[in-house]
Amino acid sequence: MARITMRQAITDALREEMHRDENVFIMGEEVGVWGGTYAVTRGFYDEFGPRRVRDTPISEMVIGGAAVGAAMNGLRPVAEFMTINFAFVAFDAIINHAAKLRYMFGGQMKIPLVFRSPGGGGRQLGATHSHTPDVIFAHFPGLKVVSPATPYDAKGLLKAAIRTDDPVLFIEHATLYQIRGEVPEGEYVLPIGKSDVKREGSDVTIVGYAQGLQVAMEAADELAKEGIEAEVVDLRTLRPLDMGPVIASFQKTFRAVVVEEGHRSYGIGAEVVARLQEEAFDYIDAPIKRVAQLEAPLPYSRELEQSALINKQRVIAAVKEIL
Amino acid sequence: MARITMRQAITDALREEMHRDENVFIMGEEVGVWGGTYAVTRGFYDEFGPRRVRDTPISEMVIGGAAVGAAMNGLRPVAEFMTINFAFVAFDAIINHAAKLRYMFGGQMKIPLVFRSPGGGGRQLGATHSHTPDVIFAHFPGLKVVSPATPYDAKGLLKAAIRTDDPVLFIEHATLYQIRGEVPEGEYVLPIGKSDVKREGSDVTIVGYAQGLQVAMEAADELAKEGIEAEVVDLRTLRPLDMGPVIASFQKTFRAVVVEEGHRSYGIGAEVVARLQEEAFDYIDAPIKRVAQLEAPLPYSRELEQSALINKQRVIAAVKEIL
Amino acid sequence: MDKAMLLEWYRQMVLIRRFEQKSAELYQLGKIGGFLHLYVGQEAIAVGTIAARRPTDHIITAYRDHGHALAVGIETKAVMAEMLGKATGISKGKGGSMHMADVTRNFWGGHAVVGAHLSLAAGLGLSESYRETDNAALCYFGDGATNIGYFHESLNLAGVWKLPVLWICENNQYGMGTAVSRASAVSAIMQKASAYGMEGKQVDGMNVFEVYKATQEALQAIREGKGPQFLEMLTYRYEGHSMGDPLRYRTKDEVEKWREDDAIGILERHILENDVATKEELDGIDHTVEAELTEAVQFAEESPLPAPEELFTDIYVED
Amino acid sequence: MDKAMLLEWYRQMVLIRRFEQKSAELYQLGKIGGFLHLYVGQEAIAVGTIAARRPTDHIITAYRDHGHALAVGIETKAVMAEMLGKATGISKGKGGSMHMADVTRNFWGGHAVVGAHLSLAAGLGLSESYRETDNAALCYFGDGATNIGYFHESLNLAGVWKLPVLWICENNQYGMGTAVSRASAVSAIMQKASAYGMEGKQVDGMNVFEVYKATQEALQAIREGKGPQFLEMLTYRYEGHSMGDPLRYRTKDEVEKWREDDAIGILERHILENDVATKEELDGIDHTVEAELTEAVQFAEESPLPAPEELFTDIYVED
Ligand SMILES: Cc1ncc(C[n+]2csc(CCOP(=O)(O)OP(=O)(O)O)c2C)c(N)n1
Ligand SMILES: Cc1ncc(C[n+]2csc(CCOP(=O)(O)OP(=O)(O)O)c2C)c(N)n1
Ligand SMILES: [Mg+2]
Ligand SMILES: [Mg+2]
Repeated sequence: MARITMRQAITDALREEMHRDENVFIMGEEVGVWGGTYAVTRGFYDEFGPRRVRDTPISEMVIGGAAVGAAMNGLRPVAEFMTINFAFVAFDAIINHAAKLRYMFGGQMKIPLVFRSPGGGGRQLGATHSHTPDVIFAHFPGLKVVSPATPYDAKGLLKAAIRTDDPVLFIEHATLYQIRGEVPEGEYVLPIGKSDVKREGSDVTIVGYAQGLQVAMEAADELAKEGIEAEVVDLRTLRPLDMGPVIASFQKTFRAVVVEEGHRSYGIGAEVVARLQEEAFDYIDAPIKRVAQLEAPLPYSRELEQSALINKQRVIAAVKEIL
Repeated sequence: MARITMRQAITDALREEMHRDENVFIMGEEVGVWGGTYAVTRGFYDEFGPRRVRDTPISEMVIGGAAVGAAMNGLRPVAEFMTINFAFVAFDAIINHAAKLRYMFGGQMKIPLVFRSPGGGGRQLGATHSHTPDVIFAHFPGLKVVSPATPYDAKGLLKAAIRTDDPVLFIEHATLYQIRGEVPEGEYVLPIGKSDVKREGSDVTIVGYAQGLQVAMEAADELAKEGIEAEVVDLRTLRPLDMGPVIASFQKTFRAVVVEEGHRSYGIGAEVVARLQEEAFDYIDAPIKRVAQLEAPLPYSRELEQSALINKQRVIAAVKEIL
Repeated sequence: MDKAMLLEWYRQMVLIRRFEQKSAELYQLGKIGGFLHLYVGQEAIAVGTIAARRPTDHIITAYRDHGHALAVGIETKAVMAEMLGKATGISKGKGGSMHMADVTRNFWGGHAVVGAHLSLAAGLGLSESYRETDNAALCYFGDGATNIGYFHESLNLAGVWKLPVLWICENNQYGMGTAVSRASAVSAIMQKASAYGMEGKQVDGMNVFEVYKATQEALQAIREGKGPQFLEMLTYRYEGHSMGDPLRYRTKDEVEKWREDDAIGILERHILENDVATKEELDGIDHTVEAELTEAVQFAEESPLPAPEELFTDIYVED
Repeated sequence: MDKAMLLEWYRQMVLIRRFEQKSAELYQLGKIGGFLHLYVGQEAIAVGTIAARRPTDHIITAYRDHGHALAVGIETKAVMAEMLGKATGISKGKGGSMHMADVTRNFWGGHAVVGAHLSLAAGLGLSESYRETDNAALCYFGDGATNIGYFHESLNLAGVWKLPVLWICENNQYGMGTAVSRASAVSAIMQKASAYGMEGKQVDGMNVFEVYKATQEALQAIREGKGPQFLEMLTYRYEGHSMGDPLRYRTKDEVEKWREDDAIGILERHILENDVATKEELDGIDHTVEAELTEAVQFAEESPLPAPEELFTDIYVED
């Protein structure tokens, strides 16, 4: 198997789906001539032409809404928000239109679209450009929210997202574009809505996704050196949230830490904790810990920004507190 | 003390603050000539004139942004989003501007504004117009989020919101406009960021806010008839979240139910549960329950919509499950 | 224009008006909930524009949508059942007054977030442009909606990409209680079109003939590849914005003035003065409409509510 | 225009250009992080417009903001320290390159969400209108920003409320890699102004004299109560959109063509041809600027990082 970057895995998924289905097309700011701000669609403009790789004006509301309109009528848009921060501008299009129309019209419409968007902090972009706001999209029924942590998952889940008849927000943590992982040559599709055990262990359960998963894995490696075997579960999909593997692991370990890059309060971790205590109450031996972004907007200055973000030390410390 | 409606309490708070401080003004759709869609600013246009009671075009982005700009320069706007659903259109202005500018510019600016907005479901308005999305605003540091449950709190907290130098989102549950409660004659201001025990009891703690608090109180009344004494804690402010009274109560009752009108997944209740199990772990005797909106967009048809919403029966059932 | 067509227009316009009046009654009785926005006064626009479309052209509008729903030919009883939140409603009772749609008729719904559906219309246009058809999308919106960002972004995108969208502003002089001049920096809405490379044209929206003609021409231009077109229909809503409007913002005189040029009146006069049909024929139509409406209300009232499990259907295609 | 003024313009323009070039170096060295957008080529606009403002007029711009920061008179070292994320930076190191502000100078910052700050500018204008002063707000934005909803809503509000805002579009021909004609339905941005009841005027943005004059006139009109004004400054950025731009969207020839009309060159030629000052005097200014810059970099490098507890300050005024 080839070890490719997550960027490449995403590019491959997009290209394969574009070839497979004439109804799939890409729209967004700088996806064409520029080749994608994060170079994900490099070469696509030449390969597929301006009809299928569409540079839009800077207008996130209509990027969101036009994707919905095109999807209603049978196309399969992959619309990109240059970063998830700009999806704020399109919040109404995403939450009130992509996610609600099918229901509101009694199932008359399908909205088979994917909103792709790089997200995350840690790149010194300042408070408005550094959000990991995944939870606020995952809160609403009607949307599916996927955020992969590995090249393998990214490829298989993006292909699934393009093929499902439901609207999917696909959040790519920009820091992960460079990470490498094994990806098989042939075609494969992974199920949306399935959590995945990324590492087995019996001492503690660490739950994460996207960048949080990577940090969890680093922490698990360190802990293993000290003889602590962490089981790491990757949520992969935030809505629908698959607690099955998390609960199964927890019933083995009785202890858990949830890791996420977004803010702690009202974050992803809160829901995981609430569900664990609802659904596996009898297995709780120690407080379930959350490791998340500190409660401050992210500042520009590098060290200060880093101090707010998650890292393996914080995960290790949390694990040790409950062992 | 007079028993007045929550609508009246809010109207009074606005009027008093308008008289007190020339820098306070109102802007929003239909706040002037029409008198406010929910009649909250009825008569204000005649009383204060078009300079201080400003009808805006239908343009939520600039309602949000212009309020921020005016606040930066020393005014104290009270900007209304006709309903919280339309705040989605202004999400960037609220979260990325009102809430972040002070931080991003190293404290150079104050943003003393209030965004007022009626919210909530249960009025047969369909999926896009029935959100109780409070949690997604409470997720972000930089904003204060208040949502009162009684006329007394509404008046005192709105006055505090207008006087604080920080941006406040003040969410008024539209169903509560009609409820009545005692409000003292004279001037008073309540602290933002303080939860409040609304009913004492020792058997179980019910946590709620806004419409959820009212439902919690109804449930507590019923339970009392059966000899179950619930302590009811009103969060009142969602950010900053004051867990003190919740924990104190829980340490007495060892059992809790959290009630909220918004969706359950990634909702307000999840955070309350997570904090309780972090901060009062040794007191947990039974799973902490959440009563919230079912995981579906709200439909138009009355009975169907009601079936998704919280009610006292669901709270009572949850309490009985853990007693 | 042949007789059948004119009588059909008349029938539709009367049906819409009577449907709205009936709905107002049912709302007062508490049988219709939520918000109810009546189309009374604006009938010529839905009828005249939709008469000019091909069935493969798309229709999308705002929450004031019963007129369009009836004009595209949804059965009256399915519209009425939706108003009453019944399982037999066109949106299964999940949408209500503001959210009628019939995808089989390329009617993509009423939409209640002001301006948002303009972006959906751009997407509908995009889908046809992508497939290289000569179908168009007709998108209706109010004067007030032209002030929101969605309007700007949608018209600009249509302009840059030459999307086959016919933008139809139903300028009924007010967005809720706000007169055009108090909300828009320019009072002639058509002027806004030029910022998107469109010409824009004002049309007497009370005159179904003018509406029909302007729509035909605009659709023709779109099909010839001239890009999106913009029509400003001058009209008036006789009733309040929605039920419960305190109506503080306009005078009775103003309403009366507009009522004199009533859309149905203009058409009726044309029919009678040109001997297209007799008063008796028109009365006959009125009666048919009345009967249809009575039947629709009865159907709606007798229809079952959505089953409780419907709460969880239609959220996703794949669960 | 007196000599001191022209030399001051020259000094500012050279300072901005050299500041940008220095910043690019520091970025390559990894001393500046995040996104860095250079203002090289557009200097005449910040300098010419800000020269025409009164100190009580407000300034607000986008992320390409160092030029404006220097032109309003923030100390070079405070700007440079911000670039390096230091505690001595004008935004305490919390804002970085894109987020310079100096409230004491009525400079309300660089803002990085495209278009959003136009709504803030409307609010600044509103605050002055509310207080019935004759101060104005100068709001700068790119050609690309005119396509977003914020632009529309902000200009419309300014139009309806007659807010004292001078809208200044720095049309540098591209929004990132997208040429104006590929993103905007009309290629002359000034045309958009008419949809908001403003006239709009195109100005040679490379010529500081024209910029200054047009700004003066526009501000005069605003102070006379004529409502908001709109200027489209035609200009060009010589460098990429930000560091790391693959520059696939334009030709070297095009860049060269624009460089021939360089803003600093035009001013320099004017000064020398009209004997305002000698080449030596200008060289002297160049040297002063160089020294100032060296000092600023040194100051920035030697300045402390923000203290760790700064993470939690400035979130709220009242905790
Ligand atoms: C984004 C948004 N803001 C506000 C509202 C509330 N609202 C509903 S209809 C309306 C007035 C719209 O006026 P116009 O576009 O002229 O249409 P008309 O009702 O006159 O047909 C307003 C403000 C809304 N539904 N959506
Ligand atoms: C809402 C939003 N969408 C997208 C971006 C990404 N972005 C940053 S700058 C830019 C181009 C802006 O072009 P223009 O307005 O012409 O200004 P210029 O960079 O040419 O000065 C884009 C697309 C953003 N910052 N905000
Ligand atoms: Mg209207
Ligand atoms: Mg530009």
